[in-house]
Amino acid sequence: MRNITLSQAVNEALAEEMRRDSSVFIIGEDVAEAGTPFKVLSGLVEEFGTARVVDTPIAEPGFMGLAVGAAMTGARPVVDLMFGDFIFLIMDQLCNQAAKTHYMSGGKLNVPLVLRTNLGATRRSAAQHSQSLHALVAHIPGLKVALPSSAYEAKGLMKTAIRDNNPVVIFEDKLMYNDKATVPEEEFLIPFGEANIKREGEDITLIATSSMVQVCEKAADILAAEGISAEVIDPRTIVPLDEETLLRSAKKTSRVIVVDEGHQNFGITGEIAGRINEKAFYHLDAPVVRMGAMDVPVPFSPALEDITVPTPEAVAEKARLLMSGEMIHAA
Amino acid sequence: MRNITLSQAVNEALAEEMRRDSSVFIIGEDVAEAGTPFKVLSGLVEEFGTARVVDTPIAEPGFMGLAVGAAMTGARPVVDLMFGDFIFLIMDQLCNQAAKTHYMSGGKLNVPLVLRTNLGATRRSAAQHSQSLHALVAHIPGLKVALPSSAYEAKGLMKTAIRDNNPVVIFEDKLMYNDKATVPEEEFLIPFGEANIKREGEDITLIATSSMVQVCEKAADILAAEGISAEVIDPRTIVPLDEETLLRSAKKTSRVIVVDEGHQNFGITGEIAGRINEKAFYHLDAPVVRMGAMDVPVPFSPALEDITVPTPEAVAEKARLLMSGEMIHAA
Amino acid sequence: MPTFADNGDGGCARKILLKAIAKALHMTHSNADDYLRMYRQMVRIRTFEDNANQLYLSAKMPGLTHMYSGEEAVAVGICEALKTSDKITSTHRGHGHCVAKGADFKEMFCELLGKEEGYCRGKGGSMHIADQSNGNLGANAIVGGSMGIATGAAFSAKLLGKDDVAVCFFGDGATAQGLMYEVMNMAALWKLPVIYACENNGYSEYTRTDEIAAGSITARAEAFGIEAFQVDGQDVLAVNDLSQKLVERCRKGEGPFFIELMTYRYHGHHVGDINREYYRSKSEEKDWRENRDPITRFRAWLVEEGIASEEEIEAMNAAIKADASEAVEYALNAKYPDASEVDMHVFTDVEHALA
Amino acid sequence: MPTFADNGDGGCARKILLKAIAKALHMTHSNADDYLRMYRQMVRIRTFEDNANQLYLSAKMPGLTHMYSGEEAVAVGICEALKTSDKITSTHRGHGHCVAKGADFKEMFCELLGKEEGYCRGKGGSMHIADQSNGNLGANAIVGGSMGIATGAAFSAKLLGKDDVAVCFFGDGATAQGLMYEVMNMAALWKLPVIYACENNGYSEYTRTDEIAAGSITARAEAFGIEAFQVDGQDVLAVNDLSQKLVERCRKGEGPFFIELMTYRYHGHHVGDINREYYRSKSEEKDWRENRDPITRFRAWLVEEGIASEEEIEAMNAAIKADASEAVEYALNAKYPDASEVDMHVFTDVEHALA
Ligand SMILES: Cc1ncc(C[n+]2csc(CCOP(=O)(O)OP(=O)(O)O)c2C)c(N)n1
Ligand SMILES: Cc1ncc(C[n+]2csc(CCOP(=O)(O)OP(=O)(O)O)c2C)c(N)n1
Ligand SMILES: [Mg+2]
Ligand SMILES: [Mg+2]
Repeated sequence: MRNITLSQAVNEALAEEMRRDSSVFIIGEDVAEAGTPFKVLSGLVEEFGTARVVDTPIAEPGFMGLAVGAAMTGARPVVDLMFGDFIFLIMDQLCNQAAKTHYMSGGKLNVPLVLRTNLGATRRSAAQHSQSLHALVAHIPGLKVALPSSAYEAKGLMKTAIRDNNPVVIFEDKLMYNDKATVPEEEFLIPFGEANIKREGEDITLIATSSMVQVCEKAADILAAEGISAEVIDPRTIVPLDEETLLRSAKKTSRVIVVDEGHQNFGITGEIAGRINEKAFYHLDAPVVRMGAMDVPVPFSPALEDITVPTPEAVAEKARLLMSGEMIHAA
Repeated sequence: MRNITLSQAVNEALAEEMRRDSSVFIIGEDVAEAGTPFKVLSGLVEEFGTARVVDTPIAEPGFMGLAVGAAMTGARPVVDLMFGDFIFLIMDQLCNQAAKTHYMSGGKLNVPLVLRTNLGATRRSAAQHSQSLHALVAHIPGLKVALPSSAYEAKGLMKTAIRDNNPVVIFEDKLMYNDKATVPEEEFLIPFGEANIKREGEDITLIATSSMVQVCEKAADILAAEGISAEVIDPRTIVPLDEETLLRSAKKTSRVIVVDEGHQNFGITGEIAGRINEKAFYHLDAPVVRMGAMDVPVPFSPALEDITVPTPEAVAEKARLLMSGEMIHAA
Repeated sequence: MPTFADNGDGGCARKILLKAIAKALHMTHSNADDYLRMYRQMVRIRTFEDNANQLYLSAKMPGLTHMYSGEEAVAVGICEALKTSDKITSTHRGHGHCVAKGADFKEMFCELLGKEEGYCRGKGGSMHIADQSNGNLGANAIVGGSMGIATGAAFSAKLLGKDDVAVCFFGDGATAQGLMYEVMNMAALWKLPVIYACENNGYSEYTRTDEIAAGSITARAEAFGIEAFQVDGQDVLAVNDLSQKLVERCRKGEGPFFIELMTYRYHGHHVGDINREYYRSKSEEKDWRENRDPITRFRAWLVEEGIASEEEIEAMNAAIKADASEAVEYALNAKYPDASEVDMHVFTDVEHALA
Repeated sequence: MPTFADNGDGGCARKILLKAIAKALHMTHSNADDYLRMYRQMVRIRTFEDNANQLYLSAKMPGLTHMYSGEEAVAVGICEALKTSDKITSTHRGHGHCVAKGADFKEMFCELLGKEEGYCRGKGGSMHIADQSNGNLGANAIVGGSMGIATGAAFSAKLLGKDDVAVCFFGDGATAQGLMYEVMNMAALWKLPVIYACENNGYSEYTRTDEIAAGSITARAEAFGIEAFQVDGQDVLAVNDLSQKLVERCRKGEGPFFIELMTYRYHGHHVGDINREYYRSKSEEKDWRENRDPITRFRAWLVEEGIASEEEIEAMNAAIKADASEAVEYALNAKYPDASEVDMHVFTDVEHALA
């Protein structure tokens, strides 16, 4: 086993799948020679050529639409969307076209397409380059949504996504590109819809997505030092969602916090909390607590930006409150 | 007092506000002579002329962007988006620009803009003309979101929206345009963030938005006949959300169903259920139950379409279950 | 810009032109069967639409639909230049493209009525009818929504080394959508085998084209370095002749191309658009129907050229009518999809998405 | 298409041209102060950028930023033709537009450093800097994202009976965004007082313009019936002269217009883009810096024409440098916004959105 960065993991997944299947191609802005601004794709154009690593004009709706058509006719595009915030530009092609084609055609047309993009604030990139917009996509039937939380997941989920015959959206955490994790040399895939219990615990469940998995692991460390045993679960894909594993943990610990970097209002945490409340209600000692990003556009100033995202300390603090029963009085 | 249709109510609201403030204008496709395909705007171009009731080319991103700029420079656009499904086309201008401008400029630039569009299935219009996409918009900080449930609300909320200095999105139920309700002759506004208790009840709370308000009123009738007293609450705006009224009712009845026509997954019902669970947990006798539209693209065939949307019978059935305590065993 | 437009002199110069074209065609394309098939396909479209309209008027069809009547020469002229494996993308006004690309009446009517045997098992309906077996990637209810899809079909043909061509049908109104310029730019840069076919019927919904389109539509394509043509969309031979040439050139890697086809829709924007004098006059409609009908014209030419007799044509028309009635009858009696289908086909690999 | 491009003969014909333009300008625009102001503004931009780059290199500035150095004649030539109440929209490479439209160093540096006294109270930063008091509606981090906004500013001027003009700045890369064609169509149909100013610096990020733009950029505007011009963006007088004429014509209702300004960015795409030889050569960069610098050229002309002496110019430069250093110093010591500001300005009417 070796440690590689999330960037390298994505690169390897793409290279392996492109070697395996000549219908796979990458399309997006500055993906070829430049290897994207984050340099995630470096080297791919050298191996696969410009016919399969395709630099586009700055026309997100256009190349997304093109990818949908290519996917419908035998190719397997991996669309590179430079920042997750640009997803607003391609919503029509993604949600009105890609997501619905298989259904509207009564199962006759497929759209085997991967949209890779990113999420995550605290990079001092301000309101239009810092959003975590996975909730929008998860709301639309017909799209699968993966949120890798380390290099290991980034590789395994990407490979699964490329082989999936449905449109899949993968949000990588742009702050994690240089983070290393252990990733097997030999080939592996991570099936969709299987949550990963990152850390077992007895007293409280922390359900965390993407960037928030690290945050919750740190929170669990803090709590462990205080004698509170936290279980950390990463759903890995939110569509499909491994409800079973989440419910099992909720029933075991009877206390749950859901932590996600998307805006809290009308986001991921509401859905997950809603399901757990509904289906594990009588096992819960306290309400499911939700922690999303603050419901404000992401501010540029570091003094403000840092307080918009849940931190290990903030999660630990909420956990303590839940354990102490103070939530009861608040409610 | 007189009864007018929802269509007439919207028309009156626009006419009154356009008379009151010459910076208000309407922009969209076939809004002038045609008065929109739903004929909601008939007569306005005759009174206000084509400079203020502006027919556009079929270019939703373009006229939405134009409206944002007009709003930033002294005008008050009411953007007419023919079908709510087309909101995917304008997400960038709505969510990256309109929603964030005030914040990103540190409060210096305003975007007093109204986006009027619609929601609602069962019109046999299939997957790209039937969606209820208000959850997407509600997730984005900086946007207010109104969901009128009758002609009365349609008028009062529209007038408030036009006078608001923030971007406001109003989703009308396209199946309700010909439904009549009592609407005062004299001027009135409905403040944002004030839920309306449509019907008082003691045993169970039905929180319903837009089209689902009528559905829940009918469900309440069914339940009343069986001796179950249901309270029906219409939040009217989901951003801002009148949490207080919802929580008060939840605490009173101790049983809640949230009913909304958007897709259930990652939609409105999760947020509302999440908040009630979190803040009224110890008052609830059963988990908050969520009923959204089925998580499938809207099918064309009437045989399929009708079963994708909550009906009075389905709501009543869930309510019975909740009352009988069977949810307990299910959980 | 080469112009194949009708000069509107009422027929004389036109006939001479048609003959010249016909002669030219006879050389490469000597079989009268091709002409008869084109005629037949145009009549099939018209007949399909007449039946669909009747289904609407008699309240037997759910929802609304958009009639292609009047524009038949466009779909047929182009699709007759294509192979089955060539791809098309279609529009909200899509029945004509669907028929022209080879679809059957039965599955089409079933789809319009939301029945299980429809091309899309009733899930798509008129606005989403697709027929992937004949290369029709589907109608689209988002105006301009298929421009990327068609361009992508051309992209994959090139990537995968197929010689398929893609044709993107869209209306004059759709030229206002920015997506068109984005994908034309890419198609031009990468020399993709795609033909952008703009059906300029003079209106987008209730608005005249000149009120919503500044400048010149063909010049917009030319500005991206794309060769653009304007052609009389009521003249099936002119359309077909041009299409054959461009399709061939596409296969040789000389694409993309742009065609503006001047045409007219006889009905309202959709079947419910009855009182439309506020946006266009009855006399204008009458003029197009009486003096520029693509079927009437082509029929006269077929007879004049001795390719078919009046009797043969009447027999063909009658057979098509009978076919259509039978298909309508079949569709009316066909069954709706079972309720359990509602959550099928959300994903390819999940039988029931909500199970 | 009228062409004002540099013919690249190294100066001789150019000098004659400049003199002719200058003569023409002297007639309408007799005051040397205008020239000096233009010079001053160009130097202010360059100086601002040098300081911003330094702040980045010394890790004192949060995030990344995009330098305008090399393109000064574009922003200054255009903005000097505008009134304060005229509007501009700017880009990710927006410091130049902001300075040219009248902004102060102090508030700008404070914004770049995320301080409370910044133009946007630190909430926007470099990519969203706006200065509504001078008609700058803001930089935009969505490439092409401001095209609707500028067009809308022109629309509201017309609607509200103001004679303001709007200028939309954008890069060559942004011409790939469909939004541009959508709003140009509307601007042309409705004769809006807007000028689309395409800063063609030859690259979008790490890609050459000819690899991402098919055909002709000006022809694209012309296809919508919009008069389009190409001008040497390194020649502030040529830019200003053309801009003055077009702004006047806009005020008379003769807009919209399109200008393609041929220019160059000296730095990388952003401050972090250091090793860029894989996409452009050092010699190309050197050539532009040494032979086409807008400030060097204009300075030589000012001296040659006797409008300013070398000493006066050096004094001006030094004063600007001192100003900038002072502003940087001020900004470095200024305070960050209080944490309580984080949920302010989400809505106009709610003090704290999350209270
Ligand atoms: C994105 C989008 N905007 C608006 C509509 C509503 N609409 C349906 S058809 C149509 C007019 C289309 O005109 P054109 O492209 O000329 O096609 P035609 O109907 O004339 O065949 C409009 C505005 C839509 N379906 N999609
Ligand atoms: C919609 C969108 N796509 C991509 C980007 C990333 N990006 C930022 S600047 C840029 C290049 C812009 O090129 P151009 O318009 O020529 O402006 P220049 O940087 O040359 O001034 C790109 C691709 C973005 N910010 N927004
Ligand atoms: Mg049309
Ligand atoms: Mg550039």
